[in-house]
Amino acid sequence: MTRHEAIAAAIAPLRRRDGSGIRPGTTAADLPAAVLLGLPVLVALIGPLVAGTGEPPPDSVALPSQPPGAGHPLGTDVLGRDVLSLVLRGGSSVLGGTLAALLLSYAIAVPLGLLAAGTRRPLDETVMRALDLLLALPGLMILLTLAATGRSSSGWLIAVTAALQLPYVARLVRAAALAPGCRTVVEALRMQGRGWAYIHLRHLTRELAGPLATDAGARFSGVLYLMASANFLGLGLPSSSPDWSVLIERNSDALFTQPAAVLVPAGLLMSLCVGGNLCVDRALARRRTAG
Amino acid sequence: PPGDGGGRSGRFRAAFTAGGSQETLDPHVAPNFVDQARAKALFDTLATYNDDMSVRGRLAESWESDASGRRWHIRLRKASFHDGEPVTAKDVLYSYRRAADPKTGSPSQQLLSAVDFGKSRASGARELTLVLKDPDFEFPTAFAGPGTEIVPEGTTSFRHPVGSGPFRYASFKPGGIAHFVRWKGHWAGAPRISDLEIVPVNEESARVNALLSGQVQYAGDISGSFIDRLEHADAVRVLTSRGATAQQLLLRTGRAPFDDPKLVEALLLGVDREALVRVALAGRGTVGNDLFGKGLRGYPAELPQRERDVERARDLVREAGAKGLSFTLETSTVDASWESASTLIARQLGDVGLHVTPRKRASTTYFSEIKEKGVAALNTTSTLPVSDFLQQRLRSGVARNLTGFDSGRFDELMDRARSTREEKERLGLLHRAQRIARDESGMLVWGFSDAHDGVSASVKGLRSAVPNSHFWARFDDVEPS
Amino acid sequence: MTPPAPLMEDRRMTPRAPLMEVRRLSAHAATAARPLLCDVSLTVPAGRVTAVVGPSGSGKTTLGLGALGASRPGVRLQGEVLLEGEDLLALDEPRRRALRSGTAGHLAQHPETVLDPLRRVGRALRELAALRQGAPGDRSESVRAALEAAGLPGTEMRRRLPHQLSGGEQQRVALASAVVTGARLLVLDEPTSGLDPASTSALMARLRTLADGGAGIVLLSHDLELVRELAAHVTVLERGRAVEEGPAREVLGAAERSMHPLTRGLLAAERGTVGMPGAPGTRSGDGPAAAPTPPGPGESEGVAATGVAVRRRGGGDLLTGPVTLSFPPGSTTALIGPSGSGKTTFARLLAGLTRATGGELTWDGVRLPRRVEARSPAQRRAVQYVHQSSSESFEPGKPLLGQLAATGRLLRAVTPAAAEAETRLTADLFGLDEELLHRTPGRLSGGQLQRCALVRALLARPVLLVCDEATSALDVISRERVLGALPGLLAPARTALLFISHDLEAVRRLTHRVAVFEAGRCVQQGTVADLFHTPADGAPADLVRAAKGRGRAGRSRTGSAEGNR
Amino acid sequence: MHRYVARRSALALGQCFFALVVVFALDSLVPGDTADVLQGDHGNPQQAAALRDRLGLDEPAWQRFWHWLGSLLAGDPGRSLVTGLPVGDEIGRRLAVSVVLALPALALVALLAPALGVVAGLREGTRLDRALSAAAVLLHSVPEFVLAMLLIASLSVAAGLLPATAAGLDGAGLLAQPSVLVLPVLVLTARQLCDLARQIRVGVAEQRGSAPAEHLRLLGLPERRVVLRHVLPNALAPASQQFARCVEGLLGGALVVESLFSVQGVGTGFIQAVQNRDTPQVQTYALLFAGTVVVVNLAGDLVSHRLAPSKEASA
Ligand SMILES: Nc1ncnc2c1ncn2[C@@H]1O[C@H](COP(=O)(O)OP(=O)(O)OP(=O)(O)O)[C@@H](O)[C@H]1O
Ligand SMILES: Nc1ncnc2c1ncn2[C@@H]1O[C@H](COP(=O)(O)OP(=O)(O)OP(=O)(O)O)[C@@H](O)[C@H]1O
Ligand SMILES: [Mg+2]
Ligand SMILES: [Mg+2]
Repeated sequence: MTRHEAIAAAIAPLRRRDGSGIRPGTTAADLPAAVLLGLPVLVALIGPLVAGTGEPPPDSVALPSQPPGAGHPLGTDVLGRDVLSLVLRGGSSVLGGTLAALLLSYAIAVPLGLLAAGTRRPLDETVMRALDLLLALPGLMILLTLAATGRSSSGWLIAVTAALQLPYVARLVRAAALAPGCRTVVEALRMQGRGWAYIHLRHLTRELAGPLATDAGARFSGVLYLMASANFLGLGLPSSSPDWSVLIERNSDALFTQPAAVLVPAGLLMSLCVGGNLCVDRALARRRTAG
Repeated sequence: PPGDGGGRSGRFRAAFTAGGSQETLDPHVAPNFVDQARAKALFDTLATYNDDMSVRGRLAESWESDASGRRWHIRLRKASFHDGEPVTAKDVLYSYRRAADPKTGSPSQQLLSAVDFGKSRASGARELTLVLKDPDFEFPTAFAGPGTEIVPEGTTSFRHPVGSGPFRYASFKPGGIAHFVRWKGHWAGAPRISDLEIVPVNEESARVNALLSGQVQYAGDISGSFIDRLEHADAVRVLTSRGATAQQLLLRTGRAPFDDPKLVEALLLGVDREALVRVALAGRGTVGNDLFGKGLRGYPAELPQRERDVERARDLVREAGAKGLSFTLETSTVDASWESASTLIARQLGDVGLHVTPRKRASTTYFSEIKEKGVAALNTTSTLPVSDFLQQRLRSGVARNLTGFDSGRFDELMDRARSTREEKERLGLLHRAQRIARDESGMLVWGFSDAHDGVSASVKGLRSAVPNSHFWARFDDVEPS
Repeated sequence: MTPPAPLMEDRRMTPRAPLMEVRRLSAHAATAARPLLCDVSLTVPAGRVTAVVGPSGSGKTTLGLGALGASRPGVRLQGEVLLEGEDLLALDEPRRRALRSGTAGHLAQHPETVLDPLRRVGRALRELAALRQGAPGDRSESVRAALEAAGLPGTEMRRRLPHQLSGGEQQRVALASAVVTGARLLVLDEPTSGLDPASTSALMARLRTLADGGAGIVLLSHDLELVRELAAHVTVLERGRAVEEGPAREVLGAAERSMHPLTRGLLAAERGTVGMPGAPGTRSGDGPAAAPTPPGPGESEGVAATGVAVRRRGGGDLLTGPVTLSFPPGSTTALIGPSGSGKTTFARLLAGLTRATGGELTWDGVRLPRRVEARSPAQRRAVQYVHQSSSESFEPGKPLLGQLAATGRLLRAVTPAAAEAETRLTADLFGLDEELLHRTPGRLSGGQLQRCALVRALLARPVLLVCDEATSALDVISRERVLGALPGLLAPARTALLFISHDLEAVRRLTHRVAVFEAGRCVQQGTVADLFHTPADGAPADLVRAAKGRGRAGRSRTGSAEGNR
Repeated sequence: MHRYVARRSALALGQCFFALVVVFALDSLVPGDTADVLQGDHGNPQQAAALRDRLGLDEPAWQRFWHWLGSLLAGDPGRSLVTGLPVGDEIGRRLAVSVVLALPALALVALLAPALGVVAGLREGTRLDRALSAAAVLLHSVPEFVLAMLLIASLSVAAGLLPATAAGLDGAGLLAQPSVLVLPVLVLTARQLCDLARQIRVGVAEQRGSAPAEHLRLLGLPERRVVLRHVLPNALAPASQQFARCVEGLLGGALVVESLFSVQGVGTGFIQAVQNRDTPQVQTYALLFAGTVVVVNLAGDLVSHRLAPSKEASA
């Protein structure tokens, strides 16, 4: 009915006053964001090639938490390992693990949220209330139970971390998809015989790109540190792993005596988050002006 | 405001970890440091431990045994409780009986259960005789054990506890601050500070920050990297007691694969104790020689240090047919150094052809879990008298023998030692028993870690001491500045 | 009326000072080869209606926005726009807005998109009223007056959210929001496109009163009747150029007297004698559509609705019904009725977009699922619906050709190439250049998009085609083309047509049978001729009267226009 | 509406019950029990047996659960296995602390997030927006402990301006000494604030160019009013859900902050209860969290229901 058209107005392709909008296309303003994003990714990808992936021999172990000095440009960590080589080797697992957990949660939560935002009220209630249940369970409890019952592989950790994100993402998707879900264009596509997958996954996810991308940017660091602290409970990666987030957690007590062991990996992760988010912002803004 | 309540007002605040505490002022249920510190302030014991864990009198003026080592005669000094009543022999009997009752849950229950209370008598207001079930010339160590504090006869509630210690109860909320005030009538003289507050602060970094910012004057139990930070701070002093905690690797000798003595020996030779001390303890500790109680009375200091021998260890592994054997090493966050220790041990044993995977268990239930599960586990023991330790941890069949060590020769030597009156001879027997344990018990003591407490630089009167010993948390000696 | 009395006097005293003047305004889009507007000038004196007419896509909307110093994204303006002597284009945005504030009002071509979906009508209007009126009492009064001026009397509307309004009601609420500020300059883009004849006449009268009260009105419309009735001056636009201008009665007086072929074309189209050469499928003559041949043996019975009704969730009825209507193959049915009578609701119900709460839909006697998601591709193909706000029914950012051709591919399994060829052909019948089809929806005018939506639905070769106000955004020439081409396009598949419209002329020409809705009920059903000769009491009678009234007004236009000035 | 609320409330009870069952099941999957915890590395089998007997741990698990549930329905959540004190008192004390901490944080988030989100969203793409966004993301991605430690080291330890911890203070104590709250509230706010502000920012950026906004501008409404009356409400509708997340996050998830500042709140309380295997406490906390989540979500749903038009007009 007409309400669909009216709601459409709220989310309608967004018009911008002439001249006030930013210019589309790549500009110099993109550069810092790209550098911030690129640096950690580069370290993660190329680092292992430079540093080699093997563990250093045990007799090369130095005193723990030593400040930068000869032989150790970034000092040593609490296990007496060279921070530089750890940092070079520890990027891929953190990126891989976090991305895997994020992707998994989005892969499940987005369709669930869209399903809930669909026209079937009972389905909506069932999905959302079931996810609420997940929300009501203390995540820590689940992690502890996993650790205590020996299900401590990375796979489990990724699965549980992803599961813990589900309700949040699904709610966001549902809320954002509710209004566009009854847009005139969606109705027109339905009538045109477009399938569920096309309408939801292509059209609506495009509509949802803004809130979702923003959410993913923020969620990235949340998942990162959740997984790191789970590592600490004995889940997922061993605490001796060079993984950046594990390094941060592991060396947290030495923040003041050997700051490099915390701040270098944390800096790389922060640079990744900031760079990633800024790039997302730019991309969204560009899409808006172009649309 | 920060720094408020420093020594000037005579108030002293001490921060301790309190996680898992039962939050009661019952001194007989005192498993944690914070409980012990509170008990030490409110109550007295018959005796305390010197730094080497020898016993010295406190409420007990003197004690002696008959020739059999079964009957112990004790004389109390003149002292009174906070309510003015004198401390009597009856109070001692009541307290000991209570602590010996398994329902109470005292850490010294085992020690005191040696007493036959049916036969023990008070022979005067300040004299009593304890009759033991078996002869034991090392029994006086029980007088200083934690959880043996003397409470007035008939005490069942500790809501407003009455003790004979240097401080009186003022207020306490479970989980909150325990506030005690100086008791002028203490037999050793009144404490110099007027108020003592014991503050629970679980997170180590919070304790350090509270100390650095002057919110507290004392922060107990500080480990690892925070020491470095405190050592560089001007306003703070670190009290370090050397070698306070024995760091062990326990191997289940009763279970495969460690039922093969060759493999046990291979491990003893395969571990690099020095590297462990250097890295896992950050050099803050001393190398262990697979025996408990370095530097304590009864420790066989003359034994040569065991060194790493990778070649020999590898051969032994091969002989035991265990090349490439993998097993898990139980570990936890109970001790700050275990994380690194387990990683390092795994790597060191990798060199001798064993594949070790550390497996982390929940800290609170760790000890009960390793009783049942696993073949190799890390463990710590804080300072105790050597004979108590041997008696409680290594005799065959005792509850806390976690390695399954079962040696008739060892048990016999221990029995002979306990019933030997002559101290030198007794210690000689203990030495012999320990030699056996060192090779066969499956307990690999790789090091002794230092214990650290932080105090404000302005605080005088506190010295470093191992937990359980007399001078540890002795806040009645603190001088107001 | 809205403008306060003293102002009225002011304006009356200086009738010659133009309220607004557009001088040599050009508009360029980076993506378009030729300018959207080229050196167009326009003078809007106070107290007069100045009209701009022209075929769909000629630049009316662009000019209307430009007259307020605004433009759509991607469009640059050049020239001068003087509002009360100040050049809007030379000012920065806040100053421009300050100047417009309380002075200018705008009615967008697609009013449904400009209403804030979260705010109730009354509150939204009150806020705009505050631009002029300080005291809360005065604001309420302005809101009341504005709603009344827009033809929505009573307080009931104020509590509604925009999505609870019908298309025509939205149109009128948007109009109210344009006049509630007490604006002296009104730019009205197709103000009558969603209105029934009765409302149109009422609106005409009210606009006249507004103009008399001193307001300057820019009327962008394809409704020549309306323009003749109201405007003193008219500009004819073609492809962004002003091809003719002058007093309305002269320019739009008689085809013979007009200077420019376009104007002549417009006038001819209005009279139904199309002179557009080479437009295939055009059908002249103004007689009513022929009765459909009854379904032959073995032929399908088509789609039918039996006793359908729609109840609102919170209670209350949208479609009081129950409505029973059947659409045999080849039949043409018109659905008319005053704005808000439930036409769109019924149409959406057929399409499965609004769920019926009672009754049944059948196709060839087989039940049709109530929700479009539950329908099979064949069932979806069977009933096609063209939205009332068809311009919103396209995916932004994707070229139209692909979007339109998808229907053929998806519903009839035609190869992509064939589907595109078919699309081009049909589009061409409706006067849409192939070049337009390669653009994205944001770059087309309202009328162009409306025709695209119709093309898309037709490509399905449906059993029943439901057109909700499918010609409302079209100028007379385009409308003529569409009306002419439609029967030919429906014939091959013997598609039944349900034509919802306020344009009784189109209804008469296109359809054979008519159903009249009033307040959610079907109050009369019968042939078009029956309706015109013996309308039932109530809505049917009103409609017929209004239509005839307008016709008369049109015929005596010269006199009335002169009488006004 | 009333029917909806009634139905959701009934569902909420079911959800809480389900959460309790799952938490209990998880709890019983974990090896060891309170007796093990209390004994630590000392104690012996006799003591353990005596303790289990006293705590009633020798009863089968499900029986304990039903007993607990029964007494809960009678209004008594039981006694802590570890301290022997009434669970209600203990959790109530900690809840008071958490609320004292969470309310100012919530207020800050509620005020600052829209402000920052609007400022950045309206100036999307400008240097100011980029700076604000970068700062927000940076704050969000700094590990909380690093932020807290740096703040403490600079503001408390070095400058002596603010207390470093809230050691030993209960709810009333915190209120009496508000300076203690400053740092924990700051750290707590930082993360949630960034989350919410960024969501509002996209909303605003999308809405400020929407057709209704443009229409209001054409009618000459000043930008301030366009933003306040149109852009903000439309951008906030989705953010109301995010705000609900915030409340949960502040009440339960403030773990790191609570332990770093030694705040005796429900976050650390819950962890301790779980670690101590203190079943009655764990269950009561689970009920508290589940209840909070359910209520906050219900509130969030009702608010967005009010703010945004309903999904379907017809049934
Ligand atoms: N969600 C809703 N809530 C309340 N009333 C509604 C809702 N949707 C539509 N209406 C009302 O239902 C009636 C029928 O609307 P409908 O759109 O079917 O009218 P219409 O005949 O198509 O009118 P128009 O010619 O103006 O398009 C109108 O009065 C409208 O205000
Ligand atoms: N961004 C753009 N890029 C290219 N062409 C555009 C753009 N915007 C509009 N146009 C074209 O400009 C022309 C004028 O559009 P406008 O909307 O002003 O027409 P109109 O006269 O209002 O038509 P209608 O009566 O159909 O509403 C149309 O042909 C349209 O396709
Ligand atoms: Mg137009
Ligand atoms: Mg309609």
